[in-house]
Amino acid sequence: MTMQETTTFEPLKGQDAPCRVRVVPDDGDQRAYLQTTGYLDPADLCIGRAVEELPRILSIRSPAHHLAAARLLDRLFNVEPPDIAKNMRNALGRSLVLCRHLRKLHLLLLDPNDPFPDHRASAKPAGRRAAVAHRRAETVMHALGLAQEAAAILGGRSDHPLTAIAGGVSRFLKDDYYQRLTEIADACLELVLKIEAFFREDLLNEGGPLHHLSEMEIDPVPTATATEGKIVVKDRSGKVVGDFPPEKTPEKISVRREPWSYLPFASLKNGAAGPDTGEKMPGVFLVGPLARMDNEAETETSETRLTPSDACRAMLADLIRTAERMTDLYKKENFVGPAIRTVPEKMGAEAWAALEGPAGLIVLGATVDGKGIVESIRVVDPIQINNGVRCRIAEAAVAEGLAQNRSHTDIKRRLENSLLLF
Amino acid sequence: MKPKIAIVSASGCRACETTMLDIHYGVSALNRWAEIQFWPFVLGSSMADLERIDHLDVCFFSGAIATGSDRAMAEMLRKKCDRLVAVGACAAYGGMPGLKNLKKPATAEAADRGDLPEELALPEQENRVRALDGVDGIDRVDAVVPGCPAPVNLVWAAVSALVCGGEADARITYAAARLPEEMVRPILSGLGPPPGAVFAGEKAVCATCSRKKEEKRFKAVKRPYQAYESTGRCLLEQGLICQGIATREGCGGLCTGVGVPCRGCYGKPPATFDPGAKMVSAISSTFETEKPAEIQKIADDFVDMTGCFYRYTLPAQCMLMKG
Amino acid sequence: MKKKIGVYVCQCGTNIAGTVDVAKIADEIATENEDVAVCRYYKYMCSEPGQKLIRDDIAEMGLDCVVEASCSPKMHEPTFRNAVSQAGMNPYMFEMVNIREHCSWISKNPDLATKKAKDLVKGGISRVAHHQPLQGTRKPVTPAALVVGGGIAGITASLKIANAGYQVYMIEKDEIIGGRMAQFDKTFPTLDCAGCTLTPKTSEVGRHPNVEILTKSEVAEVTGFVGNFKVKVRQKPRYVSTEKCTGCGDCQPVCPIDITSDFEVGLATRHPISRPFPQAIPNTYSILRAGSPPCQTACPAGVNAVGYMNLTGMGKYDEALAVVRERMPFAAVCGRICFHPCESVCKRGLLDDPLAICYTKRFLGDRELARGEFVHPPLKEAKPDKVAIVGAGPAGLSAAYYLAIEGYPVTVFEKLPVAGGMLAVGIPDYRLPRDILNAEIDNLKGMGVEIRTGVAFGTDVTFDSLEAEGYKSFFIATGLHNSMSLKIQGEDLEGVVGGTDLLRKVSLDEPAAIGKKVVIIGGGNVAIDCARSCLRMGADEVIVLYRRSREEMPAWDIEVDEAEHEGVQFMFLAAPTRLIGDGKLSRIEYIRMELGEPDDSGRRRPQPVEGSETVMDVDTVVPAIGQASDPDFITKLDVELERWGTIRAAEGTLATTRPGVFAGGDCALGAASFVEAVAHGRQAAESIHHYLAHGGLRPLTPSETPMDEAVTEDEKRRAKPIPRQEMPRLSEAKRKGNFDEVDLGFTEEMAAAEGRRCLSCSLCCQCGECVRECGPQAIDLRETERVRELEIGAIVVATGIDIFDAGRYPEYGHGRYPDVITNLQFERLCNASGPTGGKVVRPSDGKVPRSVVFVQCVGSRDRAKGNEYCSKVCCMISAKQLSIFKHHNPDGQAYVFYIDNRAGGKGYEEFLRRTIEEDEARYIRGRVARVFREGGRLVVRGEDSLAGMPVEVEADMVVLATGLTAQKDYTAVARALNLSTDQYGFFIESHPKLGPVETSLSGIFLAGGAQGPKDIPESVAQGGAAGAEALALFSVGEVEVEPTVAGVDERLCTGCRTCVELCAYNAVSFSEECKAAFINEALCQGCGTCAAACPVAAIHVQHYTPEQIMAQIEGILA
Amino acid sequence: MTDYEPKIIAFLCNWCSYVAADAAGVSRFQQAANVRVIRVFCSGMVDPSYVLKAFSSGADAVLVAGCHPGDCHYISGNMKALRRSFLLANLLKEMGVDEGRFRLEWIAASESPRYAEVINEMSESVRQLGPMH
Repeated sequence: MTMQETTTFEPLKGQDAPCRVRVVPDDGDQRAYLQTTGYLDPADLCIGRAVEELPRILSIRSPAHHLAAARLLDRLFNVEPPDIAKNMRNALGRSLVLCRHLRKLHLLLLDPNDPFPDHRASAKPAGRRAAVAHRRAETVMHALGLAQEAAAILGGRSDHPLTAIAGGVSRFLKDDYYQRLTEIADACLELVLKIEAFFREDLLNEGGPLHHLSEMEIDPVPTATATEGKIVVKDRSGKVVGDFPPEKTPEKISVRREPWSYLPFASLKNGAAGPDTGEKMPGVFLVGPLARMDNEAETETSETRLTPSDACRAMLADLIRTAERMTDLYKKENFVGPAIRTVPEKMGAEAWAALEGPAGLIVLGATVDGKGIVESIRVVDPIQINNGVRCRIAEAAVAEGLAQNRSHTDIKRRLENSLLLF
Repeated sequence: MKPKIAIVSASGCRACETTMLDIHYGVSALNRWAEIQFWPFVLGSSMADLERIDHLDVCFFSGAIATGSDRAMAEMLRKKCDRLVAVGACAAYGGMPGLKNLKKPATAEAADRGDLPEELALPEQENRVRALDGVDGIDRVDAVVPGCPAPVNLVWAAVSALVCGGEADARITYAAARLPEEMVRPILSGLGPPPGAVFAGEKAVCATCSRKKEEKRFKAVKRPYQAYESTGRCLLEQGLICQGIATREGCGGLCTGVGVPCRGCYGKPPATFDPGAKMVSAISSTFETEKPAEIQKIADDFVDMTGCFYRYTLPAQCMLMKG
Repeated sequence: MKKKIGVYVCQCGTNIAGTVDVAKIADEIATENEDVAVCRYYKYMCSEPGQKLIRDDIAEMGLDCVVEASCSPKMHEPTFRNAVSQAGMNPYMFEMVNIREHCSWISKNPDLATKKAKDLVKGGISRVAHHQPLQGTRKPVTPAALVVGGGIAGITASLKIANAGYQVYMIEKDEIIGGRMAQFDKTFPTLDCAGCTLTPKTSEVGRHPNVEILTKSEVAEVTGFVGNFKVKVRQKPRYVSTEKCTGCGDCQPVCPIDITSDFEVGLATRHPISRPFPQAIPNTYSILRAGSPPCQTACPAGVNAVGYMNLTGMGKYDEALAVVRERMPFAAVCGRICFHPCESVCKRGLLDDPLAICYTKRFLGDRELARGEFVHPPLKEAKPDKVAIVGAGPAGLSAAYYLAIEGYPVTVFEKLPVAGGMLAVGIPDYRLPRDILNAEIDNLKGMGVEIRTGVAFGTDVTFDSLEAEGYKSFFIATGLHNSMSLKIQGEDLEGVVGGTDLLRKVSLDEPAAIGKKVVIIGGGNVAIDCARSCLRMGADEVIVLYRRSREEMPAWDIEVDEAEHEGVQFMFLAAPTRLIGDGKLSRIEYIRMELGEPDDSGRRRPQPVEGSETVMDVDTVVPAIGQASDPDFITKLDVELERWGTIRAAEGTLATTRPGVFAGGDCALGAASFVEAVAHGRQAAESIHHYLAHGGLRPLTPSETPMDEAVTEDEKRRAKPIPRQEMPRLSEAKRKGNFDEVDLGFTEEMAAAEGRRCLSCSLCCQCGECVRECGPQAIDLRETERVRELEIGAIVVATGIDIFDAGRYPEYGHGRYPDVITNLQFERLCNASGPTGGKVVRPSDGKVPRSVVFVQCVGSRDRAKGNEYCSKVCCMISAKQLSIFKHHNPDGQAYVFYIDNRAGGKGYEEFLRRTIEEDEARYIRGRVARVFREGGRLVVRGEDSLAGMPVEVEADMVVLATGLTAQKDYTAVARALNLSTDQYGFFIESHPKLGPVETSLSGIFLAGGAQGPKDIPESVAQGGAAGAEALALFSVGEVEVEPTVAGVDERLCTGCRTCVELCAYNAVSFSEECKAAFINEALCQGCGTCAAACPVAAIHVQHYTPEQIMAQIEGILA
Repeated sequence: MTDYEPKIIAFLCNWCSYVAADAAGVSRFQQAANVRVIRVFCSGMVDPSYVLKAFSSGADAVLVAGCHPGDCHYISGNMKALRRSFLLANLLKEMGVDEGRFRLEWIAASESPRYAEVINEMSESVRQLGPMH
């Protein structure tokens, strides 16, 4: 692949928003731009709507936004949902984590040239390696199916959940669901352990097909998570440098747009996470499983480099932790109680809420007029935040690919796999 | 010879496309029935591949037409494939992205290009978000699977009807139970659905909604954040604005079953002209009072009717804002 | 599939072509849309050649549907629908576009009108493409007609229909048929007598076998549709049966009441029972009654006060007492102690003072007692079943009286040694002397009633023992003889005597130890009676303690005043708290009270004032705060009791929960009055009689509807200037120390004077004079209002006209000067059966007028008074009347102030010419400004616009030509029949030219003045036309009902039930089995309200489907 | 703006306002020629969808005319029209349709002068408002 004219890697498989990477000659050097070509601006959808509709409108950005918007409503009407409602929302959140990570892992495992091998029907021997790969994809899909069933029970449906409303949850669960939920939790834990095992031993290790993920690397960036409703920021080395309530978000996080991508970039305002290092895009920070992982420091990651395989390991760790929590949360007594909802009396004018979604930190802020109509909305979520990191990963992948003089499709595959994990 | 299919997503949240993935896993290997020629999300096939393909049998198109590239892809697919299926409310009626049209149609904001090299230019934003069905390049889609997101069973019914030629396994009977009579017979006999068929029921959501209906007497508007009986009586009769009475059924009363009012993601029933007008007509006719002052008070409690009645169908079915 | 459409545009002569370029539209339409097979225009499409064009095109080209652009569909849609159906096309494949009334006639701008017309035609074309062939359903027609109104128009219509052999029901509001024409003397222009032309017709209707006349009735409600109407008719009673009455007229002179006669337009009076004129149909008499008078409605026993007061006024005391005794057996007792609610509502009270109804009743009772007789209706033949009455109080005795008359052997059991109950032991002699009471009780014994005193029910006799003795039914009337306890400390001390016990002891002359200083607790009549009795028993100081203030005292004011005169002291806002004394009462402690919020009974609740206790020496304390029943007796009866311990007795029938046992009076009502107890006695007697004769409970008959309370002008005129008589009373001095009666009673002259003061506001006072006088016994004063339901095929509305109220022109002096009359009054003057027997004389002094001035257009052609139309007939009426006047006194001079002489009928102008030439009437063209009296004669000042100067004419009599207006009650008829009226109240015809007798409702027709002012020939013509319309319906025998009703598409209906609540005809219901709405086609009127509300558009009204209307909108705006 | 002729759709109830319209024509009351009449059997039959259809098909204003309360030939059809008019007016306002473009009037069969006056006054006020879109 030559250096002179621009090359495009388009379309990139498995990305949430439609995006492409354009590599442009920049006086002898190459510059790779990760461009998002289509973007749904939440302001278009939410401004003018009744505020209690936010959970169902924002759920199309990601299922977790549904829970974040419900918490926003609780703040707006300042009501505290009863415990069992909190449990049901947490339970739904857990299953959404599983759904999101397993979907990413499944896309990772898809065989580029034969994504849907049909071993049962075709007579010819598929070869041991293909069969093994298919069985692994099968287990991931099996786990994903179970997680989706749990999300459907708790949230009405797995993709755009419905049940989280102002002050709690919209209805009790039917009796036979409790027993089913406990079954799902146990099965998921068992599957997730199996998945983590074969990822660690067969795929990410030295000879594994996904080993290439550890070859490209970028220098670490500060991270942020939402813990107990506050936003905690850690610097590159993983030390907590500060936390602030969601209301302070506009002062701490700025959102700006670049001409070459419709997707805005969220970045920490200077000084928020250590001195400005003068990179191209200041204040880039990271949310998601990686951000959550540091504070437990279970797996060994070199804090000097940040590679997609670290992200993959973080995701697997996240899966295991969530599955364990599910086994003790999915019990009947957590979901049975007198009331599933405290009815709000009066309505405030403005509210902010933060939630740690599967993909990372989600911050929502909204102002409302007298009749309960949304006047303005501020959404800061992983899609915007990780945009900066994803641009750097794309540059690293292209640079490494060109350096090792790989073919176009090879670079494209690595690019897709690495972007998938952030 | 297996039919060649394409699965594509324009501007939207891709939930309908992941449903196709779930079908593959849940039902049986998709490529036993079809040869997937063009699926950017999973196969990474590019626009160049699309130009090379000369003929496709079926294309499952989801997402609304909001940017120039969406429109280009839609027009090319229309030319190349026999049957274009709009999957999900975005493709069928414009979906939630269509709410953007409520604002004054902003001229496509020219990104401040500055020194940007020409090849980094982004596809133009359309001045109005349009549904696939009825955009000027494409006169009529051949089939529609409504819903936001399109439910697995109806998507599977569409796939098995259009792709599997009726030999699919027993799952079709489950989906067929929800489809109207005229559609199921040709599907089962392998002819495929009649042109312009909508893979959903013909009645409104109330037909399959599990809640108890007593008498429609509308006393005052109740907002969903206020207290209401989450099981048992019909939500509209409790004063909540539930669009179930004027929305096509197919979901089986999923939202009302869970205790939240329906927001009309399956689009208007077949015989009506405009969902908003029908909601206004049905609810206001059953107002309890006949004194003008009291009627005015009740009517003023209805907030953001355009955003609520046309939430998923503004570009296609809101006759006054369609433009 | 493409439809072949034929488009036809009509020029309608110049009506359309004048402004709309029809040719341009025709060829533009032909070229522009391809599914128009042929597009023609023609001068008169509705003409035969025009329709032939359409029929030929359909035949030759096989058109699917036709669009006709011409006049209003309301005019010619039926014509063109027939044309297309003759050519074999379904009539509903036709669409009519109105380009005349809506385009050509309303605009002066040709191209705008043409543009609009073309748009409407395009709309029609795109609508007709969606039309479906429809077939109406055929329903049978009930061959019976209803004619509302008995005037000349109604009579003609009825005769036309009846002579064709169909049944006719004629409804007339008044007592006779004939309407306005019956009041006329002569009719113009032929001067033949109105009576002679009308009476043959009315008598023909009267005896026509197919016509049933319902007088004094009005339409209450009409349901159903053409050919299948259900009509509810409310008929007020005539009181005189039309079969028996021979019309002899003996009853009229004896009737004591005189009221102004509407028929004579206020010039003469009539008796409530009367017949307007000899040839009236129905030829029998009828009684006019305004309803139950206020006094009779207020009286619990329903005594006919108006009746017996008028009889007393005539000096017929025996008949008066008979009327009283119908509802009140003990006149003398009632006259003394009743609380007379009748006097507080008496209408005379609104003028000066109410009648002394109570005292007059006492006079009647005393007069009979003085003669020692006891007149009662003859006892009916004896009946075997014995009846036991427990308690000889007013309720028991009145039940005994009425049962005795029915012929039942009655035995009254009384625990006390004396009969009379509270009358004997509760009311002291100074109010009700013992001898009067005993006399009335002895009268009962005279009727065979056995009264056993000293027999306690429950101990000496019981239900079982009496049943064994053959008693079949029981009446419990034990009253309330125990006094309520104060529930305070020291109530059992010696010297504390219950209120009722004290009065009983006094009445039975038992020793009642009354000290020097007595304190009575309570504010009711019992407390006052105790106070006044103690004074008479030698107490020096009697103090009445009452916890509220004077206004709230339940006792009657006259009683409280008398007590004050006799020296009783009152201590208000005070209540006893403790009675102090060891064994014997010595002191009483009471506390000050203050009035707080009103309790649910409306009286302000007293609260004690802290620390205001005061103590007072006292010898005797008499608690009289309420009466209670004897607890152990009541519980042993094992009948269900009310909360306060009174017996539960059903409303009206007084039946208790034990079959055959009835209860009434205080023991069922709680502490109530004497007259209520008597009323209960009578009701119990009727129930027992019905129970013994038929078993079970008697049906309750509805009471007569009360009349309204406002005083009318007529009543004011009838009020004779007699002041209310004062009751003579014993002076205070003579009252001391004895129980002689205080009120001394009315003399005969005073009673008669009171009798003559009655206004007889209910018109007929049911005094019974006419009943006694009537030979064939045709009069039944008990008749009540009835509602009849009729099955009707066609309805003719001929309710006629009313006369403009000349009082709205005060400047003309009608009502102020007696000689200013309206032309209808003049007509009565000339009429032989009128008030003056046909002599035209001045109403003021009866002299023959020399000069008469006619004033035209009074209440017509006058926008200021709201009647802009011309009443058509008054010019000719005045001309006719002035010629009659000239016949009566040839040397008289007639003047007519007119604006334009309207003489449009046949022979009218010639007649008018003759009045001017032969009768030398001076016609002055101009309006009259004022009519005033000057020097004994009336002066009419007006202007003579031809001479251009004002003119004054002296006149002996002024006749105002008042215009014709709609009936005053037109809204009631319009609402009952669902007809629309114009702003004056005349009913709107379906089309002024083509459908003067039809209305927009098929099956309902108009005739005569109801549709607008007109003269007799026109009314008769319209009557005939309406009759013909009805006959057309009956001869066809069935009627095609429009198919434009609603239908539900089960495939789409979701069962959300939005439509079920909306239908005013509840034609929509939700059927559980097929889970969808169901519309009952017979009930559905096709209004489309449910179709518009259906959220899934599953309901369509045939021929008005959403698809069609949407297409029409699109077509118009394309 | 002078040659702008607004297009007004009028739904007239067959028993009252249509009769008034005919009577206005018969008595030659001069009226603006902008109003296109559609005859319906009752003002209760006018579905708000027809009003929206009229506006979306190019009408500049819509008039619904029915009988006075209490005079409705179908007892309470006009009351339903009254109930719908308030909510429909709010919906139209939200969609940017100016206030005066949708009107509900009671016109009795006998009030033909009032019918002409309503038509003229409405045409004039819509002419001021200008074209719909």
